[in-house]
Amino acid sequence: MGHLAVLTGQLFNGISVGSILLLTALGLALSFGLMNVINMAHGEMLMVGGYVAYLTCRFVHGPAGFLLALLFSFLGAAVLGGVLEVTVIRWLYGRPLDTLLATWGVSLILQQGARSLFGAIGVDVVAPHWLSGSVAINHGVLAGLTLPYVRIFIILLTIVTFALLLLFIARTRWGLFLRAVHQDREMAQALGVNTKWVDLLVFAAGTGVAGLAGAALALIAPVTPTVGQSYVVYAFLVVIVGGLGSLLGTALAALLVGLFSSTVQMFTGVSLSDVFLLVLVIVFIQFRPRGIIFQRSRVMKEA
Amino acid sequence: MKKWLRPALDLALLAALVAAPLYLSAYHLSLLGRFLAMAILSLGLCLVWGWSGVLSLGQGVFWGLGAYVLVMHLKLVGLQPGDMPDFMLWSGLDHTPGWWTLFRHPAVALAGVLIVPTVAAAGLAWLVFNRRVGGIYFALITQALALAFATLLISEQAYTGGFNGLTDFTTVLGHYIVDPSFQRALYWITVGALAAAFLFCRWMGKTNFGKVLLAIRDGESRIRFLGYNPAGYKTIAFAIGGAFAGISGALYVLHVGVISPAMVGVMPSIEMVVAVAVGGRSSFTGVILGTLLVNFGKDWISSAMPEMWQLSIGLLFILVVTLLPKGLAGIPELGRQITERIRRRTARRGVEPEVLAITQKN
Amino acid sequence: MQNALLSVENITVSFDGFNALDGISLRLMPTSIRVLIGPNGAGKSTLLDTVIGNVRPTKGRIVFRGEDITELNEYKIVRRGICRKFQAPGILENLSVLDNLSLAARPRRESWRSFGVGIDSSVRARVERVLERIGLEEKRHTMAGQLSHGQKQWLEIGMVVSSHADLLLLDEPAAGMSLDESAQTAELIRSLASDHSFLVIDHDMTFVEQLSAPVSVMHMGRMLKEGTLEEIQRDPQVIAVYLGREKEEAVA
Amino acid sequence: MNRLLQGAMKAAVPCLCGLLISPASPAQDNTVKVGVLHSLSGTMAISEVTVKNATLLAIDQINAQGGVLGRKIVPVVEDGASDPAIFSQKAQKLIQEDKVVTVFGGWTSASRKAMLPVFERFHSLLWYPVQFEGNECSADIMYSGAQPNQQILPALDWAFEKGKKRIFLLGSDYVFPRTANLILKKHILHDGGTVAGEEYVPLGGTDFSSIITKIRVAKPDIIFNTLNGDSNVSFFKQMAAAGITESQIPVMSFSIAEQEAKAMGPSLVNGSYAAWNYFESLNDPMNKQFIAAYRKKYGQDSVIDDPMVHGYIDVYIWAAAVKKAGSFDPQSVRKAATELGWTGTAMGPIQFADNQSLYQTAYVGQLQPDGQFNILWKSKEPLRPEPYDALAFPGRSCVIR
Repeated sequence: MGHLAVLTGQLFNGISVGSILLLTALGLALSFGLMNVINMAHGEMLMVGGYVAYLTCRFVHGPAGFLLALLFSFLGAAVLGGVLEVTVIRWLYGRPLDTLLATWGVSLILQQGARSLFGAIGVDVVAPHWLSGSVAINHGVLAGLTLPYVRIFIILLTIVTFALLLLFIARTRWGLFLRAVHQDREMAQALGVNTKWVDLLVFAAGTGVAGLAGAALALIAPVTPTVGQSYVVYAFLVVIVGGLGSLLGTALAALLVGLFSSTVQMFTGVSLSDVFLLVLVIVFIQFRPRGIIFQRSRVMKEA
Repeated sequence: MKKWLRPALDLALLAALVAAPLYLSAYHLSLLGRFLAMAILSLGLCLVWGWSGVLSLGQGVFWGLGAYVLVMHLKLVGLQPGDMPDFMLWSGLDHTPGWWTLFRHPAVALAGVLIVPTVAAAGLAWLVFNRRVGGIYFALITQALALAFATLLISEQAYTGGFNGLTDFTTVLGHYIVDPSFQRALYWITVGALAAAFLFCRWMGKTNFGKVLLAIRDGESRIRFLGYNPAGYKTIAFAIGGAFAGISGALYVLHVGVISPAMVGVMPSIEMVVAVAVGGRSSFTGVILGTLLVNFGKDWISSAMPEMWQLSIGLLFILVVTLLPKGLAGIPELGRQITERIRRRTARRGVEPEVLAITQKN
Repeated sequence: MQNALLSVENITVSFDGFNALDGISLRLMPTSIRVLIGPNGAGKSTLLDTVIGNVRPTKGRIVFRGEDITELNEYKIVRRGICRKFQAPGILENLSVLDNLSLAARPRRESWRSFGVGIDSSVRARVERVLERIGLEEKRHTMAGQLSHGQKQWLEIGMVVSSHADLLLLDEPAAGMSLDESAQTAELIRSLASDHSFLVIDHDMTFVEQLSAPVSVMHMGRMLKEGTLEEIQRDPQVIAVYLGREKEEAVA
Repeated sequence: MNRLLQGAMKAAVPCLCGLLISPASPAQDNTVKVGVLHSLSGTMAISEVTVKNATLLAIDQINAQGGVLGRKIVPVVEDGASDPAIFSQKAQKLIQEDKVVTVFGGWTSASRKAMLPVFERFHSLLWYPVQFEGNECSADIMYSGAQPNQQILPALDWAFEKGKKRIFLLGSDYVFPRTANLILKKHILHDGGTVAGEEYVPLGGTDFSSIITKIRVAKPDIIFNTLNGDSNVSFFKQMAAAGITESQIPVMSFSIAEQEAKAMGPSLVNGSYAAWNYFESLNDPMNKQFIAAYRKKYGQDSVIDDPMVHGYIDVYIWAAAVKKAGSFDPQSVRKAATELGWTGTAMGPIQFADNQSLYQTAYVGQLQPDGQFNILWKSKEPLRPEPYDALAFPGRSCVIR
């Protein structure tokens, strides 16, 4: 396997890891970035997405099964997010630290619920046959490089979801309401925007995207009660580094982190590269507390 | 609150702790001892979160630093000269590293337990608070730090014992950890340390420093316009929190006999926060009681209904944060609100006709 | 010429291109009162924010007692003797009236020097004097949060006054006050003018009249006119700006 | 009034802890208590619940035959909650509060290390059912789980016999993998093989993209996989996605038994190898009996694996040792256990050596589509346990008085 093939392989890995990070963080960019709700149960929404995908794949066989699973995991997690918003989060607006602790409680309950329903042992989501296998380049300068279909699919899914979200925010009425509430909740209310509905729908959309991500990740990772824990800390850091309220910033941050970890891992072990990454992010926040891309405006509340 | 009631309660709590060896079995006494050690950390967290409004999700890091420094000393003391801790042997080291042997001397170790966590906490706080990083970011940063610390401890197995942690230390300052007289002495030391920490906090509450902390919690920008630099105050408060956590870790590890990365990661750090939240974030007595309640609850529930523990701590979190932001101290207030609502509803049904009549007349 | 206590030199502050302050200058003599008036959005509050260091100017300098304080942090500026009152009462709700005043009056505000318990004697005398002046003696131990709106404003003025500050920036001190309350406030400010300087923003003309101090009119981030209240009220440009008739040539 | 209520609340709690002391019920004359301490919650519950079940099955069977020394065995089950500190806390409770005569349990090395000081403090006896990294020699623990020379080294012998000499070491980043690989590297070089690479992933890690690139570059003959729990799922899924099949690069796993294979979906790990001291597919009458009894009690679809059978036979050996010693005292029981001689069990003939580790036969099996192992290779006779590897840790040995 030529040197160039290894390099391109690692570049692809970096983009793939970046896309996974972005997919897990997109829902958070909505709920945390734009609505300032700290949802520590975000990881568990991914888990729910995984379990819903598992259930759909059991009942619906054939190639369409997985696409249906993606849809159902989005809807399932969105409904769960809506219920969570109405029961817990709605009473804690304006108290970010308390929301953080309350949603951490929710994450523990969801984990235990999954363990009681599906057992401590994880469940298996089998990739549909049109996704298993890989593109193998076996001649020319990139000989030996293989690009798994699954990772390509996840990258494409991330790009599509990202584009849809951008369109939703930039072009639709609800996107306008969302931006208004994000900039100045009182002013938006004064202009007749029903902020209660905006909070509910946008939060549900955020958890829905997390469910979708959970289903996609079930292709290359386990679906167990505690899988959410391995994503939630990194998802938050990606949103912070990207800059609150900026989807583009989140995407950039996810890509940078993906490339960083795949390059560093060529030289050090995975554990050390994780430690370097965490420390680097903590130092980065000191010098750009607002993140890579942030709006300059007087009214921005200090996060 | 009648003047004498609060001190009377504190004395009652102290009396209950002093009398504990009489009415508690050996097992439950050692449990109480380790939970009292945790209460010292809770007092520190109460100062940091309840008083200055800074939520730290990474107290496990400073708690772990205190514990690891002490246990490094205990491992070295337990060795015959020239020998090496067992885990270093089978991790491929050929000699004990210099920065380990530094802690062989008891005085250095004790100083380490006090200084290392404090300096680490002060360093992080000064770096972060000077850049005016907001409360939410700080909470998430400390959580990331807890994850990084645990991952580092696990991966640098040759120096830290890795995932197994450090254990199997037998003597402290010449006394055998095993014999009951040491256990009893350890209990008294823990109660003494907790009392000292409690009095320190009480004193802090009366100083101008304490008042400024409260002001920072309720409106950091206002205090800045009175000429106070919140960063300095928050850094000192966080350093005190770090010191308390280090002491708590060292005492806890003497009770338990083992320190491992699983005890310092993200999850334990959040459980430390829930103990303070239950106790009523800014009340020192409440925080101690909250810690005892949560930890004894954990021990009792996890043996009676293993499945239920995670469910109950999750529910506890939600209920305390939404209904009882003041924790235990908030229960009477919550009671009053509920009775108020009931009274108002019954009153309206009874009085309504006359009131309407009067208002329509004039 | 006696040098100024505060001199604002050609200050410009812009937010994403909009110039809230546009090369404004102002000189304030020690122990004097200056009132800033002008329509909403003229940049009055922004000027106070810039002096106290809450907002960084893009151009220009602020000199206080001969020292350039443009780049200093708020708490460093406050320690040099400037104090500011906001429109919304900036009092510490969870502390008693006495605590509010003592924290404002303490000279040593560094964290490592605040471990004393209670109020040291020098500060106590100063606090007692201010308490008596703002008429809140019997309320000394009640929580600041439980005071009435007017009392909160007075407490804040008391805090500003007791804070060793020579220059006091008051942002609509009489807002929400009854007629005689604002008269008492004006009387308090006049009585303190012997050893303090004031920069006061307000819209209430009767209150400005009671202060009987020189007035500066700001418009679109620039200084339009300065003089006594009578001169200002007769000046055609000022009338135009307020009543908005000949807008263009007034600004030329 | 409300202040009084608040005061009462604060005073009530201290005596609440007093209420918690469950007075230890005086042991009736005809029963004896034993502790069963495993993680029933947390990440390790996945593997430990079934071992607890096997231990309880053995206790029921022995009680059915009249118990031991005329006493019925009463198991006291506690949850270690996958947290070492809780394992040590619950071990202390079992010994001090419940006055158990011995304890069956533990899983991760961290939990065993945490319990070690407690057992040495109260001189009770722990029966540890899981393979581990060795390098430990305590008089108060019966190590029934495989030592490195009884699991990973036989696998190496099998690999060398098959001519697979370029070996890539991949493991989760904790004590067992790191120590096992340290021993393996010494033996690989000693026997003329080559170490094609050594990589570790943090516990619960899910990204293997860079590691798969390194594997592809190193082109090893075989991968020795000491990954743990969930990470195995990610690894095999991402290997399959990258188009690396079993035939190209075979994988020898040390933490995948029938339980894990069933959970991960047998098709995912089909064709991969594993080395244990027991496979459910062992055709031995006692094994058939044990499997039938387990399935009758816990459901027909349950699968049996190595740690479960160890949890099962530990109770039988304890009972035999008690009968031989004629008392429940842990010190005499542990001496008697090492003098029982060969005993036929579901996993073949075994006996405890003088270093309180278990002689046991090593097997290598290949996973079939149905999640069972096809046994390909067997060590000539039950291997003597070596807590300290001669090559990696020369000059150290475990002698227990």
